[in-house]
Amino acid sequence: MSQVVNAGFPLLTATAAVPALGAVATAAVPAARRTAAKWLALAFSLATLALALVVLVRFEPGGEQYQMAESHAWIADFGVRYELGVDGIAVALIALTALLIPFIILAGWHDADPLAGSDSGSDAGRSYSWRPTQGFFALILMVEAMVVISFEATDVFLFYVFFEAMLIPMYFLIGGFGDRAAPAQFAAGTAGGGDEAAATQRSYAAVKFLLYNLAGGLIMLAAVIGLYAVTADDLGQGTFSLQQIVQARASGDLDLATGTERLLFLGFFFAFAVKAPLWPLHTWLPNAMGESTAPVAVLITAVVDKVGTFAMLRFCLQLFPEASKWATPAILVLSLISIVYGALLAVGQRDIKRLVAYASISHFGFIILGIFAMTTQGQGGATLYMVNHGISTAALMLVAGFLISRRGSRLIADYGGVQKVAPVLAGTFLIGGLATLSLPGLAPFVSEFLVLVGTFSRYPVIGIIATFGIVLAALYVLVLYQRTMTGPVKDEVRHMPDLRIRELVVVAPLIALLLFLGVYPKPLTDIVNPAVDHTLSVVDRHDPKSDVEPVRETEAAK
Amino acid sequence: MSSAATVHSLWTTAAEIPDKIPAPHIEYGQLAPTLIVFGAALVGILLEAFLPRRARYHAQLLLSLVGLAAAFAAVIGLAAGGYATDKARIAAMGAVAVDGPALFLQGAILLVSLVAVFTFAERRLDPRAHGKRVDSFAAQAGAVPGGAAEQAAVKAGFTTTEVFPILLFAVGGMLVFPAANDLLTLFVALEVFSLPLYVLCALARRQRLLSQESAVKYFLLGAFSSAFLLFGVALLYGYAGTVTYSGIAEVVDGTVRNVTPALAGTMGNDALLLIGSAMVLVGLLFKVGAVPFHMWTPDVYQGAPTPVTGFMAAATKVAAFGALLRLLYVVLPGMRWDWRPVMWGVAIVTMLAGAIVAVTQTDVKRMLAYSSIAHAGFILAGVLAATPDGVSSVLFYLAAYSFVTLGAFAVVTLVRDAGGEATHLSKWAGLGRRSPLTAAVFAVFLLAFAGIPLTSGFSGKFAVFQAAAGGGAGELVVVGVIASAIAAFFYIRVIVLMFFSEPRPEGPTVAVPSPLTMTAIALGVAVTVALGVAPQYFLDLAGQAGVFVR
Amino acid sequence: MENLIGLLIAAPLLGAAVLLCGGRRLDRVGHWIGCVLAGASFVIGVVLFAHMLALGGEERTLREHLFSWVPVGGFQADVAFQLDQLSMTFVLLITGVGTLIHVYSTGYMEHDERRRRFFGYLNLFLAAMLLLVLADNYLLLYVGWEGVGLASYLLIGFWQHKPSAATAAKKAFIVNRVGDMGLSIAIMLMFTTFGTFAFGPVLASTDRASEGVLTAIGLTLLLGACGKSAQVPLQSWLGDAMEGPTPVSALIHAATMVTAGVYLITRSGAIFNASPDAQLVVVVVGAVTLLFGAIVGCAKDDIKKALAGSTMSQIGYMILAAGLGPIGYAFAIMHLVTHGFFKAGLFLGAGSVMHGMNDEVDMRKYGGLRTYMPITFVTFGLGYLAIIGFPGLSGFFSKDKIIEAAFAKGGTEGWILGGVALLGAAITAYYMTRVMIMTFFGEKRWQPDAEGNEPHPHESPKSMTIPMIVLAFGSVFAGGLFSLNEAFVKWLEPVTSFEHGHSPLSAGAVTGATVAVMVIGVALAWAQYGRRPVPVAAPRGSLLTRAARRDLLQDDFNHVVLVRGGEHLTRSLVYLDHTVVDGVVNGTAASVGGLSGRLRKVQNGYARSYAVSMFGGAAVLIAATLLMRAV
Amino acid sequence: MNPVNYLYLSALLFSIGAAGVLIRRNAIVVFMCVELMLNACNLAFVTFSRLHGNLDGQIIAFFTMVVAAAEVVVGLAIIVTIFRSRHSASVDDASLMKL
Repeated sequence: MSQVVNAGFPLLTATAAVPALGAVATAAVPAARRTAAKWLALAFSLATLALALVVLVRFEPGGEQYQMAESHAWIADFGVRYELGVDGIAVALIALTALLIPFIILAGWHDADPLAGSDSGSDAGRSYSWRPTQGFFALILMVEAMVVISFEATDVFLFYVFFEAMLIPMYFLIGGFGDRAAPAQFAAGTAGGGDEAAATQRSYAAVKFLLYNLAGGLIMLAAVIGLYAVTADDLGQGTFSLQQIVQARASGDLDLATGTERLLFLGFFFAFAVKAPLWPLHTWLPNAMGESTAPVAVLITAVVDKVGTFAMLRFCLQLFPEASKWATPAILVLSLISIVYGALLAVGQRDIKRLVAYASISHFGFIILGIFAMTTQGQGGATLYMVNHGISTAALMLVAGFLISRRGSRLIADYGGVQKVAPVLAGTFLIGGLATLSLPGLAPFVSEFLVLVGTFSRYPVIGIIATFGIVLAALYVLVLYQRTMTGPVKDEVRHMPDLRIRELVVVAPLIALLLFLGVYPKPLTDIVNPAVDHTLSVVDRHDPKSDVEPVRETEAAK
Repeated sequence: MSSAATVHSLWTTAAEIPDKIPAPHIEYGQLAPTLIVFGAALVGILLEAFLPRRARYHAQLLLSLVGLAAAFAAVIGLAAGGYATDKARIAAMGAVAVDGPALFLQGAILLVSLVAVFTFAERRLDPRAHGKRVDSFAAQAGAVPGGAAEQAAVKAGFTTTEVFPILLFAVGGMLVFPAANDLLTLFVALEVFSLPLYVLCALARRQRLLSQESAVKYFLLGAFSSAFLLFGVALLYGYAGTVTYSGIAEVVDGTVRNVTPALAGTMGNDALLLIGSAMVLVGLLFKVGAVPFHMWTPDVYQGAPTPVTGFMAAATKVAAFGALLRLLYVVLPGMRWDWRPVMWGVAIVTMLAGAIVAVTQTDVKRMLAYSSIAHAGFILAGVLAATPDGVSSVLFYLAAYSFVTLGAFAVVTLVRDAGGEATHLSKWAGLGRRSPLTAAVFAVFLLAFAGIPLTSGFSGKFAVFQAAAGGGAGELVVVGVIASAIAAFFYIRVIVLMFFSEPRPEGPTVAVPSPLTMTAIALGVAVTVALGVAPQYFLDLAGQAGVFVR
Repeated sequence: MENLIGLLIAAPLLGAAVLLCGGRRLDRVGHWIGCVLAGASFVIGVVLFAHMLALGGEERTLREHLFSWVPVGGFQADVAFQLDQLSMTFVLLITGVGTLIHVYSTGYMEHDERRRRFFGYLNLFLAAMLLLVLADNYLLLYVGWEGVGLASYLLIGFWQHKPSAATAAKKAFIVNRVGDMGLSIAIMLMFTTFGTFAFGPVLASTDRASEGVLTAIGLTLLLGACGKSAQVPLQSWLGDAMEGPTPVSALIHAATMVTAGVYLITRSGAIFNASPDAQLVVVVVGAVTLLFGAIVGCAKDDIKKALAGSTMSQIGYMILAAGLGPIGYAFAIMHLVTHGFFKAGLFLGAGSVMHGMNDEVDMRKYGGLRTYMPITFVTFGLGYLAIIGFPGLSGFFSKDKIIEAAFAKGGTEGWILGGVALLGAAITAYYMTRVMIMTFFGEKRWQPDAEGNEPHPHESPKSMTIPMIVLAFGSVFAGGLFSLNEAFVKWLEPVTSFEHGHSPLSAGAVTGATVAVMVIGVALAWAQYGRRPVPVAAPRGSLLTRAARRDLLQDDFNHVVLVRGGEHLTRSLVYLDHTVVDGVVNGTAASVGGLSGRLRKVQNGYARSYAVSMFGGAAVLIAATLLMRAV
Repeated sequence: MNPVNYLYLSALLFSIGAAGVLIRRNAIVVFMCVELMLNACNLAFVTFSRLHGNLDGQIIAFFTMVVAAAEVVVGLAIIVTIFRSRHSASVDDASLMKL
């Protein structure tokens, strides 16, 4: 065990525990004190953010791989320890999570209020009366806690436990708190009975989400057990400690048969690919994001799904380097398909949220592409991409949510000319969109270009095909913007109010962050790079060298 | 003693004076748990006989609680006394084993029955009949349903307080079953805990036809299976010339010392051994509820009074699996290569069939019945590990599972409409909106069944699968995983129903239970979470208890 | 001095930030803020220019390194600027013309309630464009490259309530994205080839890379250039881009942004020099576009669209020149600058006309305007003379040189290119004369529009005329100034290596030819439009004319192949995703359900059948056990 | 005679009993068939006891009888109640619960 376990204040545990406590506390608030619950949740999420920032500051990029490590006995019989530790990648993602949750809470401020949406009609008011606000915010905090701890876990079992457990609160968030827009939309779509239809749609989405991910998780469970069995055979006593296994593999104490390693890898990867999601395991995402409220949708795609891609980096690659290399071609192709396919379907969507969902699928394609390109730029870019995609999608989706909450419909066709009546809303929406199409100067560009370069430098053809993604991205974003925001003003939107203060407070910081990370991503890259280098060294891949040694600046001058 | 001499002495010694017969040596201390329970049961009978009606309920309740608690204390005492580990021994002239698994399982059974007694004694749920509180048992089991006699009995406010002693008898049998160290004791114990269960099944207050039907089905099939078991015993006896586990094991391993010519003859005949053990297994697999011997389960679970169902589902499984473990690990380890493949098949079929059929169930109790079948499959996977890990993992799983089951059925008793318990799933729609707490608790149990991490279900499943993988049954793990994925579907379905669908206007109401049921449920939740979050202590317990005495 | 470079960009950027975030309270002063900051940038540019002149020809390259932008492994992108003669030229053009057009817009956009935003966008454009020309590496250039794309998107679609405008803006951005794709691939290629994408190292080490790679880089760069500079095959957006306010057309779609492609190629000269194949493609693209734009320009009745076609064609000249290599770069840039002057002037003139004509753009509804708006007429006329290459005016010098260089390419290539260039010159003269006549000569052809209010043509306010006058001066004298003992060429030489082309024809001959074809073109136009009145309703026209009106059917091609095809593809994919990919998932669930439904039938409620199953099970069990022993 | 024949007999009896359970409808008869199976077991026990020359088998036989008696008590009780409420002792009538 190379890491020094710091005996000091268990910062990482605290970072995960605070939101968990917050969840309990929020849930405990009496039903009448709804507003109190909201503020309490917000306070806890901010506290978490503070802790996350402390972690960010305390983390030394130059230091050893896993820092602020904690290690306690947990379930000796399973060879399981409560082992936490963060590398640069984890730190970045924890920061992202902690950062987004307060905005999500703010954005969802009224999503769980007992009364139905403004235009859902009276009957909707009755059947939607069951909206325990406390529950909503408690669940969000619970998800945050679980996500954070699965970013911190360096014990495969510990990670798995929370990787699976986080499905449950997510499930209730998706199934329990539908979009106020849904009824109107269905009233528009299917004549009448919209309310019921919406409810069924929603629970279908929730169940699909849960079963899909559960199936993935269970297959991973088999692999986890298999891993234990293997380690138990070779090391005498089974273990789940990531570092221990990595070291054992490096030192040759633990060498897996090729077949075994590949099977285990596939078991792990399947679960992560479902979570990420990677084509063709993506179909749960559009349903889930479409049916849930915008903040929850953000929670899914910007926070929870990141666990999948993160786990690919931390577990798939480090535990099974050989198998990872073996599977790389197939995975690259799949991610390529995701990129193009997701983008094309986004173009074809009629529903704003589903459009964003498919866009996300395309982006996850980029992330996975970057991870398995196995180059510094690729993986560094992928990590940045996780963060940036989180922020940009949050910005876009939340603004879309505000839009939807105004009109009460998710259909693109129901909008038009919003730009004239609500310029600020339209402006923020556009910026979110531009970030999504990774316009230079905004954060996502940096990561996307890094991924492309990283891929190109090893797999030129794949890199070029992936580049088509940027054209398609422009297509779906601008089409969306044109159809909703420009053109003659539709009567339904004529009296649409512009962004309110609360909503501005949500969006403005995100946009500022997008700009900052677009112009000066160095702080982030400095944190991430060492971790990426380490991963690559474990996988034992090195960046391809440039064909020619360029003339240095000095000579170039003359 | 050599056979010929025996047979001869049989006739000669019979004529002598009886006082020469050596009185059997019984270690009462080590058998205390069983004896206490049986004693309490007998006292219960006397109470029934001599106490006035109104006094009986409380007396019986007190008696059973005290008896079970005392028995549990005795188990703890024995365990503390080291009987679980180094001082493990065979008691009662080789009839009963006192060792780790036995004590662990007895402890589990006693705790479960203790909780079960709470649910038995619950009498706040049913609306008062003629101003008298009534429990979920028939006023007069003998009376024809809906007949004049029954109405009179209800009017008189009769209650079947006999259930308590009957329960105690069953518990007593269950205590012996996993500890039985010879086939005769095994058989007798089986009958001793089966017969009371048959009776209990027939005692429902509501829907008595179903209840009686379940009883008759359970009884006939049970008797049928026990006949198989007995014939198997006979064959094994014929094979080994003895019914003690150790004796048979020796013969199987061929390490037997004095081989009589007769024994030499039968020993050679493996057909006896194979067929015999197979038939004994049939008997046990029936009790376990493994496919294809499972078909009684859904009907009986559905028809029996829900408290009984809970008790049966929880305690019977523990006892039966205990006996199965002992048989396979103590008697038949020598022929592992014969029974393992067969049991593989059984385990796989059980896991899959249980999970798949449950998907389309519409009645909560039936659904739970099928889920219990699927779980039996998972446990079998652990049994098949054929390693000490396997034993301890199975013990742990049993402990975890029994409490979840008990809790789940306790919740089922709460959801009622005019016709008594509303067990049809459609009636559970929107329960989460009517009474979030109940729904949440039930959701916890369902998630535990589904094996979601941080619940006892996950720890247990993980332990069992891990043991199976360690024991070289990786394929079983894969099948198990698939089965759990399928199983997850219908647990989730219930949750969806409770939380995400509109409540029916004529939907059921959730009765407010007495502290008794509340404790039962609370205990269930507590154990579920505790074994989910911090299972280490119990795993240690099971680990220490993982060694059989021979 | 160097750290002024940052300020060049900072000033307009600040303006954009202030104006866009400032909110309504800035509405009244917003446009002045815009002008001031643009002007400030210009002043800084001039200061730097003076400083540069003071330096010797060699060390005239100023550098400023701000900070390390994206450092990941070998991938080191910096935010650093490089101001050499080439960039300087652009800086002056951009800021100068930009400032003028800012001023012009104060008048032109006076009655638009979103004027503040307009100036915000204009400033944003200036900043991005300056970043583009000042960057010292391709990635940073790419940022500016897409930045101007964004600005142009915003400005084309400025009148978003018009669906046509919104569509045009979207089209422009997406077509540009295709080009950008090329550019980004080029950057990746550079990175994998040289391990860097800073101008210095890359351009200095072209001799070390294989020609194949360089050709690939060159072609991908060209793709980028085509997108930005509206060259065939990515030219389709420019015509629609005229939906934007006229100052935008003048600044972005005539003077500056569209010439970014020329900048890119010139800047990457070293790469193209090392790859003849790439150069060949460049000249071909240039030549084709040259004709394409010219032909389209002849057919359009919309004054702005006609000018747009002309822009396309003129940039074709520049690309052609740039493709010629060292003999052409300087002239490409020179034509770029002069074109910046006179084309901006022309557009502003057109804007002034529209301003007076209730935003009427159809030239057939103009006529005889010279009396109504004399200043406009004069300035426009001067621009006209400049563009057709009337001897002594700017256009004459630059275009003449390009044609000469084209011949100098040598061989049949040279003859073909030279011929094309000459033909282009003729057509230019023709369509510009056409525009001139239809707008300012002949009798008035305008009628009351739908609301019945007759347009009252009038001269535009000072704020608009003054910039036009200034630009007119530029279009008259710039060319001559530059050509004084090849001042411009010498100025650029350190950056874009220059060598004299040796054309088979003598310089005099070329000039003569140029003038001749110009006269022919003018004459033709006069014959067709000057002598007899112009019909208000456009005649059906020849096949070519009709094709040309529709941008030579190139748009229709795009529509049918790309748009329709894309729609079909996406629609079918959506269907596929729902039925197949998702269908598999739901199918599995359904099949499990079905199996379950069938299996539960076994549970038929009859105790005896249960017993049967037990008995069967027992039998199987026993048989299996025996079998296990048997095998 | 060779005790093994008794084994065959017991096996036969057992099979007859089992067949009866599977075939007969009347609960009482079914139950009696079960009893028949138990007695088949007894026969096997005593035979083996004789074969091995130890008493265990015979003792077990006694136990079995007792158990069988107990089963009769419980079984008949249950069957009688269901008979009274349904006026039929047919096993097949008791099939309310299925699927």
